[in-house]
Amino acid sequence: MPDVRETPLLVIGGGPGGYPAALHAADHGLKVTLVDEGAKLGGVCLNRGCIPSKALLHTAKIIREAHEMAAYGVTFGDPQFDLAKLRDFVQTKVVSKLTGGIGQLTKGRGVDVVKGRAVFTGPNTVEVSGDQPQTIRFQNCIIATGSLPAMPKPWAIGDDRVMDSTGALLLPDVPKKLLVIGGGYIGLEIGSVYAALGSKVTVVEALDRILFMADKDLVDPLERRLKTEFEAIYTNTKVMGLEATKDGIAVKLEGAGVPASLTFDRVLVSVGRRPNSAGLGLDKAGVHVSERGFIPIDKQRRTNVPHIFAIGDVGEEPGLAHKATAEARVAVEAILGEPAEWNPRAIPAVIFTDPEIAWAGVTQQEADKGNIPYEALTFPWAASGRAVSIARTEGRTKMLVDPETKRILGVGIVGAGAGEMIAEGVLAIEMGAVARDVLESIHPHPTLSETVMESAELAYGAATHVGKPRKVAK
Amino acid sequence: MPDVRETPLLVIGGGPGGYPAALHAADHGLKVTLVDEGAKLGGVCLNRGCIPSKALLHTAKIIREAHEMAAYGVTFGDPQFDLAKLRDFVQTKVVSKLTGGIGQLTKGRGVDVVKGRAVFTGPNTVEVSGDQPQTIRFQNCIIATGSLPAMPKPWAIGDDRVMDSTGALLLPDVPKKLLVIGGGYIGLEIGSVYAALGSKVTVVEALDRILFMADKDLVDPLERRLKTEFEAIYTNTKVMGLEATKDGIAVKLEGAGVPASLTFDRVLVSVGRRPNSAGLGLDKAGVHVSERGFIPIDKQRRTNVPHIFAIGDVGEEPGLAHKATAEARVAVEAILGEPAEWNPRAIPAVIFTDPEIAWAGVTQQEADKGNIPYEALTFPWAASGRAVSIARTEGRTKMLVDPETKRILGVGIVGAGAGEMIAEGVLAIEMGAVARDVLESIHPHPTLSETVMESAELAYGAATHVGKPRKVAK
Amino acid sequence: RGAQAARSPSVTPSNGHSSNPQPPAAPSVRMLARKLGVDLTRVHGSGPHGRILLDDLTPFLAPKPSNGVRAA
Ligand SMILES: Cc1cc2nc3c(=O)[nH]c(=O)nc-3n(C[C@H](O)[C@H](O)[C@H](O)COP(=O)(O)OP(=O)(O)OC[C@H]3O[C@@H](n4cnc5c(N)ncnc54)[C@H](O)[C@@H]3O)c2cc1C
Ligand SMILES: Cc1cc2nc3c(=O)[nH]c(=O)nc-3n(C[C@H](O)[C@H](O)[C@H](O)COP(=O)(O)OP(=O)(O)OC[C@H]3O[C@@H](n4cnc5c(N)ncnc54)[C@H](O)[C@@H]3O)c2cc1C
Repeated sequence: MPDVRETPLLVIGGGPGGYPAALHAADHGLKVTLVDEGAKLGGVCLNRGCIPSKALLHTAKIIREAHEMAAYGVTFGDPQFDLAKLRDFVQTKVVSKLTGGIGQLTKGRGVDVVKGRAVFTGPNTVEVSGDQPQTIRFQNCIIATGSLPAMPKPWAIGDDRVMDSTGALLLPDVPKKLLVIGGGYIGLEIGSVYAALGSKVTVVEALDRILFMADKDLVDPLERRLKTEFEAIYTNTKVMGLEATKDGIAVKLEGAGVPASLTFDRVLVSVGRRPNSAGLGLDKAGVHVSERGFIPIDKQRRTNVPHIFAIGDVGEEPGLAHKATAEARVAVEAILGEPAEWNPRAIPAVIFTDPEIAWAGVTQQEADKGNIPYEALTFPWAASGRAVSIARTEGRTKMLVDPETKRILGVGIVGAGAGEMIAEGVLAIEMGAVARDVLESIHPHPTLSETVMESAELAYGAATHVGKPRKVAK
Repeated sequence: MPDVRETPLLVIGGGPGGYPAALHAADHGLKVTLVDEGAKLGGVCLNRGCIPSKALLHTAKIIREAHEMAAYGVTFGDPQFDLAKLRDFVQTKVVSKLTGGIGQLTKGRGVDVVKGRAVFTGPNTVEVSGDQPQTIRFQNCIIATGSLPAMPKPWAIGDDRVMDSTGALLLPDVPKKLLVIGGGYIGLEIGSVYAALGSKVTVVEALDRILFMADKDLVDPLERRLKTEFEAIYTNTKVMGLEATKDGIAVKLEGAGVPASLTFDRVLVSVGRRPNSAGLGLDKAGVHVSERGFIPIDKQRRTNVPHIFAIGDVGEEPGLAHKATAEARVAVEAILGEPAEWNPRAIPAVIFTDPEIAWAGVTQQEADKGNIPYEALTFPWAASGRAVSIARTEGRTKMLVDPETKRILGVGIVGAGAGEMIAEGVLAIEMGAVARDVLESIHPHPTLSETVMESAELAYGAATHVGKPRKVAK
Repeated sequence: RGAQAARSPSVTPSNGHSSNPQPPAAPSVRMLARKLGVDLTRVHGSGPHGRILLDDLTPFLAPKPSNGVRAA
């Protein structure tokens, strides 16, 4: 007969939403129980998402950079790959090291970690199945069960050459020809890795361009580069069917000027993720779920049941690890009775391709749609000393400011290292900075961060390194 | 007989102080004459400083990274160097491209550029010698003549194997053994380049540690790494003499446990820079000069002669390109009659070694010396998912906050990419941000910028990824 | 988000009061203050932690006769 455990706070899910919630609550003296059904804490992000993908992307970047050094008079032999070693690096030296670290952190903070699957049996109880079956009775609960890769039925043909992101990140081999279905960031990131390792990568996207949520002018430089690294990028194209054959996965395509059928050694399906809310017994707890499976929440991340909260991918979009972690703080503070509120002015998004794309605050297409008045100030990296000296002049830095006050509404960057650079943009937006604040903040020379400063300069007429102001008023 | 030219604003020197001053003034409708004696505009920074050094450091970084990929299962052959091609890349594709760009910018803005050496003949006139000899009569003048490498007399033995930074950046060859005299940033940066190309590099520093102006805890990780890449780093050591021999430059050393004499194929003297104010005729203009050769200036960058200004290395320390450019704006605005004032709260400093070191605002050693109360919050990169996934866990991010208000006083970072990351620190300090402002600004995952956020978290007790708060109160 | 009820249990209290002579104000605010000839050390900041905002300088702008709403 299962144990019964009492806990002031139950957290379901040990990903970047759940484990920081547990740690944060413990730091404030709350007794916390954290349940996760995975073999290792860390959720999707650490085990099969952000972290393994970025370790591999780092490898891919260096492979490309070493290759490009030929233009500088430095030539390396063609790289030799030891896939087993690369896998071991990613899984052991990176993933296990980090998930182990989270184990230590939860232990050090006195969080009770229970391994198993939790299912609600009432508004204050869950039943945990698995190695440590038990009933847990909680006063407050945070649901952080995350999301799962979407795998449309017709493509689930039961052949392991058809992979989702989880499978692809395990690097089973380097297929000669890889098809990536879906031109979102996950598909492009993983596609870049395989391309660097030697696969011929084809991307199929149903919409008229890849990365539709990013401003087109930021996607253009990436797309141009990917077109040289990938075999093909087919937009406005639909996958009509997959079939397993001896020679590979035969794929039927439909799109103008696109071959009707192609065969690939492997296929990565990356067409989105769906919230992980089914089978959780939410009805037993009285927690509402939207048609698409998201759990509706308020500004404190509270569900319709006041003592049950939801954070991370299972709650609201965007499905991003740092959003989940930031929500964790809000939910915990709400539980502690503090006046917490979810109201970020800028949630950064980063696409870790090469070049990277990053943005925060209002995007230009959002401003256009929402009739938000703005000036768009774009600084081309060709005018950056740093970009020239690392031969990466394809980048651009764009700032959206209010035409009257010059308050910074949004920042978008495409270029090497954009993902680190966007932090300044987030801070500027959160602080309510105007362009002059950024332009008078001295940026070190020679760095790419100067492009942020110079884009701010454009708000007042001209930037040092741009002859004619490039400004779009709207 | 030389021409006489009249100009509302004369700028002497076309480096990162002078050319932005000229552009900025022109953008505001001032007629500007810019005199520079160099073959190409851009000053030290573009021609023989920041830019060529960073292009070479980028090369060095990729050479090291490619080598380190072996741990990930990716091996390259040993790199082959084509020095002529590398030189051409740096000098043509980078330096000339950028200096040419400045030529275009000055032209586009209608700045009159005069090639030649300007010497004051009175408070409103200079005499220009060179290809375009002439007298220029000005209403206002900005002196931006920069600085020169210091070459102590006894070491100027007239042998071209003894180089200053200018010579070393021309990459005459890759010496088997290179001695770097001076453990400042220029010596260590250039030393790193030669080490990556295959030289055995020895560094001699008279003080008890390298990079004395940076906090020791930020230098430690770099020093540890350099000790594996360099042949030796001798601190507390004096160079007693250089002698040219057939086998190389014989160097006499004095220091505990240091060989009394060693022979090197080349020697780089990098013991500082001195302001370029001699022979300028400043006495004729009535402009004061300090004993060390700096031109004293006020908050508007005005010399003792009200219509003559000085900016950049010839004025105040620190001698940094971005400081010169920021001063340019102040001086020009002062000339335009605006209430400009030099009052930055954070001038960032970056050392572009690998790892990089960067800081802004108050350093810990400055706070100690000045009895400024602070808490030092240090986040070790071993706890950063990004650092682990790129195998660069030696870094650390440190924030100094006011103990009462948690206002951010300083930020210091050592680690890969610190130079880009510091921009956020500068903005935070300039905006008067408190730690909570940074911690509640959502930083994208997984990036190194998260370490800035987590160091801010430590101000309030604990950070998500650090078990026990590491905090030093003072 | 107003959650600045600073919980800082383990902070060693320091003797000094926050002795920073530079009032917390963004560069844009400092510039406007210079333009208006306002000494920022005498301005009350209405932002979080007493940060001086552009709006805090409104009373120093050329007096607009009709609305005397915003006197500090
Ligand atoms: C390939 C890939 C790359 C990505 N890259 C990035 C990136 O670079 N940056 C970024 O911000 N985001 C990235 N993401 C998205 C990111 O992984 C998610 O946004 C993030 O993991 C969501 O965190 P979470 O805490 O909501 O849930 P998850 O990380 O999904 O974790 C949920 C956890 O809950 C557990 N769980 C679920 N149900 C139960 C139950 N009933 N009982 C017990 N345990 C349960 C699961 O086992 C899992 O461990 C990436 C995703 C993928 C797939
Ligand atoms: C190897 C090296 C690396 C460096 N790296 C960095 C770095 O990464 N980041 C950084 O911020 N700083 C760096 N610096 C320092 C940086 O180069 C200087 O701070 C910067 O160049 C100073 O700018 P300036 O405008 O004051 O003068 P300078 O750049 O020195 O330019 C002065 C110009 O004035 C001209 N001139 C002088 N006298 C006369 C005259 N009488 N008549 C006409 N023309 C005259 C000169 O020809 C020259 O072009 C580096 C320096 C060196 C040597």
